[in-house]
Amino acid sequence: MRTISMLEAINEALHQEMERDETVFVFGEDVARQGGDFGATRGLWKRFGDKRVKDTPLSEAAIAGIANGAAMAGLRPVAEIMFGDFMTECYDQIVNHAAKARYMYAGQFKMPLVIRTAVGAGMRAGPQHSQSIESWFVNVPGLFIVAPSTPYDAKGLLISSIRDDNPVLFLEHKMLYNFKGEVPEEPYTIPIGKGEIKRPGKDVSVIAYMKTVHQALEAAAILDNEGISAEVVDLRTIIPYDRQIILDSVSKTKRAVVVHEAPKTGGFGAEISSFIHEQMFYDLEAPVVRVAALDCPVPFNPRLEDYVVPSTADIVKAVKSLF
Amino acid sequence: MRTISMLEAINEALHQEMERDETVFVFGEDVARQGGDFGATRGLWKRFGDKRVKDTPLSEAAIAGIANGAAMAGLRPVAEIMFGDFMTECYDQIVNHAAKARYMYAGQFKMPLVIRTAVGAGMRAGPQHSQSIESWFVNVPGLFIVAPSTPYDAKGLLISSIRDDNPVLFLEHKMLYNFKGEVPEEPYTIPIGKGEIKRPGKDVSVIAYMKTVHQALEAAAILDNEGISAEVVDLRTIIPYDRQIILDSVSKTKRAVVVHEAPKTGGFGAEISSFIHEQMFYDLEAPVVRVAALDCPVPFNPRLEDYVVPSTADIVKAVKSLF
Amino acid sequence: MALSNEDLIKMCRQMVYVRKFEEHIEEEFKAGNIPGWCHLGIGQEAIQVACHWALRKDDYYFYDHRNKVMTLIAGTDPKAVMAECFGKKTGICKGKGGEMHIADKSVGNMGNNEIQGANLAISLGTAVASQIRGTDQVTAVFFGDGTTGRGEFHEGLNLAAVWKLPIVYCCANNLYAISTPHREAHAVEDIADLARAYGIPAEVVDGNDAVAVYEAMTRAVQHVRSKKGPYFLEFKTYRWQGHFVGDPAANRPEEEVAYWKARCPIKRMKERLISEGIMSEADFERMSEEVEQEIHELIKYAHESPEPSLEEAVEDVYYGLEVAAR
Amino acid sequence: MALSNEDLIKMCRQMVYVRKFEEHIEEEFKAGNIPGWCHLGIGQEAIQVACHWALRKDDYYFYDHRNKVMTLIAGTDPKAVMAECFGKKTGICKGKGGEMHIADKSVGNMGNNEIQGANLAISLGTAVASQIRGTDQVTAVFFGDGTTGRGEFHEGLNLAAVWKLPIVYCCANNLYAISTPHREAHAVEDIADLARAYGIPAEVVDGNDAVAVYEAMTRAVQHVRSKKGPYFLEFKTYRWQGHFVGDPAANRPEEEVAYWKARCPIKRMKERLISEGIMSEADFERMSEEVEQEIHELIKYAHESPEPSLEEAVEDVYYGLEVAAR
Ligand SMILES: Cc1ncc(C[n+]2csc(CCOP(=O)(O)OP(=O)(O)O)c2C)c(N)n1
Ligand SMILES: Cc1ncc(C[n+]2csc(CCOP(=O)(O)OP(=O)(O)O)c2C)c(N)n1
Ligand SMILES: [Mg+2]
Ligand SMILES: [Mg+2]
Repeated sequence: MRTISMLEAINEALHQEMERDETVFVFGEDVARQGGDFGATRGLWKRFGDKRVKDTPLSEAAIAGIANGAAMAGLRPVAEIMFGDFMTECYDQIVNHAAKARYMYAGQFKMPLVIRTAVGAGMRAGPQHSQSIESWFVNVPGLFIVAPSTPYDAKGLLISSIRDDNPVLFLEHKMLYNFKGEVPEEPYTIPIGKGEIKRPGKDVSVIAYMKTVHQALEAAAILDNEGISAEVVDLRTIIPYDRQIILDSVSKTKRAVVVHEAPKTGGFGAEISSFIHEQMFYDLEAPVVRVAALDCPVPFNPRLEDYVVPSTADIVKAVKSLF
Repeated sequence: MRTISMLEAINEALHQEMERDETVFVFGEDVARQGGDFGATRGLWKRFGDKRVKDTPLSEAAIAGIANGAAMAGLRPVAEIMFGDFMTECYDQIVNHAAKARYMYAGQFKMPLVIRTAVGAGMRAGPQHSQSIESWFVNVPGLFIVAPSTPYDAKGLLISSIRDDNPVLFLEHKMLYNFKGEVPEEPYTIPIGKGEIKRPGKDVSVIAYMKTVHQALEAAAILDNEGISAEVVDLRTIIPYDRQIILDSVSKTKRAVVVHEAPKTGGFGAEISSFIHEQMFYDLEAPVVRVAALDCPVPFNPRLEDYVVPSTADIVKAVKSLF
Repeated sequence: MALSNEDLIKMCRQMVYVRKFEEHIEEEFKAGNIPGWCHLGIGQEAIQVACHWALRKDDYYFYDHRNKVMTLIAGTDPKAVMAECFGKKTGICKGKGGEMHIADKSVGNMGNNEIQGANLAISLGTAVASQIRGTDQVTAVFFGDGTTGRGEFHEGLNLAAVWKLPIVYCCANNLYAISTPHREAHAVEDIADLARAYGIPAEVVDGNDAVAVYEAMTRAVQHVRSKKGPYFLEFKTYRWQGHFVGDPAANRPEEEVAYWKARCPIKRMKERLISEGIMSEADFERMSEEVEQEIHELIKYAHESPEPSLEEAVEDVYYGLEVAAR
Repeated sequence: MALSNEDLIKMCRQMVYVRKFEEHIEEEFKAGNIPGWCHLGIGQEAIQVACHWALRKDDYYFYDHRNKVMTLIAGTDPKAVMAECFGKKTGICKGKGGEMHIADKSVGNMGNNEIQGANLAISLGTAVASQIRGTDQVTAVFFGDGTTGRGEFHEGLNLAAVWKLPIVYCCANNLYAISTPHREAHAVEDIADLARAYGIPAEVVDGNDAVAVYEAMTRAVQHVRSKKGPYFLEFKTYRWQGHFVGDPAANRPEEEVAYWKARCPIKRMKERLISEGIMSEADFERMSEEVEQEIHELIKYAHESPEPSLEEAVEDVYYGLEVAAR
């Protein structure tokens, strides 16, 4: 099969869904003329024109507002917020409207909108362009949060997100945009809310998403040499997270490590950790351990940045601490 | 000692700090002329005048912006955001500026600002005026989050928050505004980051904050009759939470329940639960259990509202499940 | 389209209807039968009623806390609105929204969202939808003077102007946001002047004169429906009561309140109809009593309506995904 | 205050200085010596330099991504700025901020916050501080045309106008926000017109003429310092390059770029000085070389500066509370 980057996979999904469904439209800052800051929307403007591919002013609240209103009117808006860090500027539209309109108006409205945004550290982009934002949104019932780690997952999950009738926050890790993998040319879907075992193992479950999945895989390879067989669980969706895949994996391995790039305190790893303890406390051989960023913003200096976010070595170390 | 309400305690703290330190000033929507939507700022305008007590337009981003800029310039701004639900509209100012200015500018600035806001369910105020908002902010290093449960704590903690050189999000539970308790007349401080045992016990630790502390106390009384001695730990500060008091309590009781009013999934209880498991897994007799709201918005209908948020009975049930 | 005598009578009746609807809500609220809060729009009936006469059934409407009764004029079953205020299962939002969250998709009411200003962003979306679909549907968004302080006011107006979106902005300038006088919170006396700066045609309208409101709204809608871009109306008006029932609104000068009560939109309409011989005092009394009866029925209905069942609390959180109950 | 010949020469030198400073950053960036991104303001030197001539040392300044070099004119040690771009420990923010986050409290630089528009809210706070303290300190906030799309633009200008805050708004309208032309994103051609709607005095200024910039800024600061409220300046200008180094800015017409390069602010100043006999071509060359040397020193300093130690990553998160390192 053909090998393409995650950026190309996202771009292809957008093309195919716009082709398939004329209620899909794309908008955001610099998405038309320039094809997006990272290039995810390249070609769409030429192909689908001004009406369905729109450059907006720097107006994040308006962008998310358009998504809300258009979804309520029955379209399938796909908005881009250039950096996840700027989701702060449309936080109200997501938390108080996208996530609640269906509920507070008692099911009268579907909210089939997608907000795509680039997240994560590694680009030496400093404290306001490098954040992991998922945990800002995990205590907001009504919202889905999708977080792919591979081009294949990104394409399938983006197509599912666009077709889904719930609001979806679609997270794209900047450091994965150029990551390549096999991706079918035809459109396909991956169910939201389903994780995937990216590497089977029997001694410990390493639960991760986005970039940390790849670090978990590296760690698993290292651990293998040391006689520890690690199973890598890629959640792929953060909300609703795949409880079953976690239970299945951990009931086999009896040990788990959760990894994410956001700071540890108050991060989403806490949810996974407490879920596992609540459900399988008596089966566990050791406590679930979180591997995460330090409790500080992401600094600009490359060495500091790399120090602050979790490394493969940190995962290896955490796993070993369980034996 | 004299008994006053939490609202009065807050009001007194504001008066005393404005009296003591002329760099303290208060502003927000309807805080001057009307004394705030709930009355927390009553009397300040008359006493301290236009310059230090200011009604603003409906401009939440500007309100938080003023707090940021004035703090950077060396004042001690105390802003009111009428409802915690509207913190969404100044989320950027808190997350990307208040919490990061000190760090990203390498310690050049202190950020001695306080944002007070009314949170929580129970007023039949519906989905957009009843939220528990703490977990939106717990993964944001650089920010303190204070959450008192009694008039005494509210006064002492508000004074500490105003005097502290970090940005503080000060949460006031609406259903506690009229809750009365003994409060000294003179100013005093309570250290931020220190919890308090609100009721000692030996069989189980019930860890709570704000309104749920009172429910935990009710539950403890009920449990007592059934021969279970519950220790009620009031965190009082959410970030940085008092790790020591938790360790001390749970190493004695070997069982813990965490209670909050926010939805369970992704709520702050997950942090406490995973912390306890990480630290004391081998000492625990049972898994830490979270008691929280259902994973939905807060509905308007009173019966539904009461059903959605955790009840005293839910705490009792959770505690019993550990034995 | 000029209003016929019949139209004027009907309009007058609608104004009486929404007034009485709210008066009864107030009464029920004070009696402890309605939970939460009540924001009454008494004094603003001309806007609440007449604007709708210039709109079409398939248009999109965004109201706010002050104007929820507009949905009655749009065509929502009044029983369902009253029941919603009571939080009952038969409410238009099944008791989950309450008076602050009344939407009725079937009539184009997209929800009176209670984060002030948010609808100024959301309304862009329905307008974009009309544009993408190529329909001539108009989006009408209603908000108060205070709400123009919010950032979304700017983001919304700017985008609406650049993209020539089909939006009629209807600002009810009732001089206050809760306790704060418009003048002390806003740099402009006439908000319309701010709208004009974006190149949006704007009018200041006597918001207590139903016919003037209707005529201005007709001009606005015509402009917008013919795809010339947004239009802005500022209605000068006044709310007679506090921000919500129970708010004494103590800071407002008594003379000011008296001045505006004298300019009651219903009295105005009634006097006009009587002086033009379209209606007699007795006709008006008869009509008022009729309305009174109708509202009584609504109240009765609301009282007798069942509460939602507890499981409904976790319904409609997601589409196609269940949330666990207790 | 009229500018003396000496002043003009110094201004010219400063413009050359900031230009060369950025040219060298570009070179270093392309050579891989600078991490992250680089946003260059080449072409906007008249604004960057001349504005400061009208400000006072104890005023508050808020810059943006395009104008970080202004801090050099404000008086920040150039070594510390260069080192910050390199992310070194000797940087003004110890390498934690990078070129997007340069603050220098000691000179009044309150940080070039990289959430566009945020400074339009934060700058209200320093202005309120001046007002509360009763000082005549001015707050000057610098931002681009694109940033005026943000809601904080409105919240900020409205409040500044109502409260008569001592703020000079300095908008560098360089016709684009990244790839998006101003005209396609904004309802107004002259942003100054929008400012006027709030009752804020506003001027449109040739942003490539340092003397015009200085004069306008002087008027603005005088107005603001005398407590008459905010003032708004819109500088028409152009950035020569893409949004950041590496951005081809392919969508901009070549003629447009050429037109603006011909209106280079440095060339303009130089020609003026030469034609008025204040400076010779040779003087200029000599000065340029001198500056070139100085910048070389800075680059050398930055290269030789140490990296921060790893533990510094967790310093300064809180005041008085330590964060655990690995
Ligand atoms: C974002 C936000 N800020 C504040 C509030 C609280 N609030 C509700 S209504 C209101 C005043 C609104 O004034 P205006 O728009 O003039 O409408 P009016 O009540 O006068 O009809 C305020 C401050 C809110 N609901 N949302
Ligand atoms: C809130 C926010 N939205 C978007 C961005 C990304 N961004 C950075 S600069 C920029 C363009 C700014 O344009 P303008 O204000 O005209 O300044 P210029 O770059 O032209 O000098 C954008 C969209 C951001 N940093 N913050
Ligand atoms: Mg009003
Ligand atoms: Mg620009």
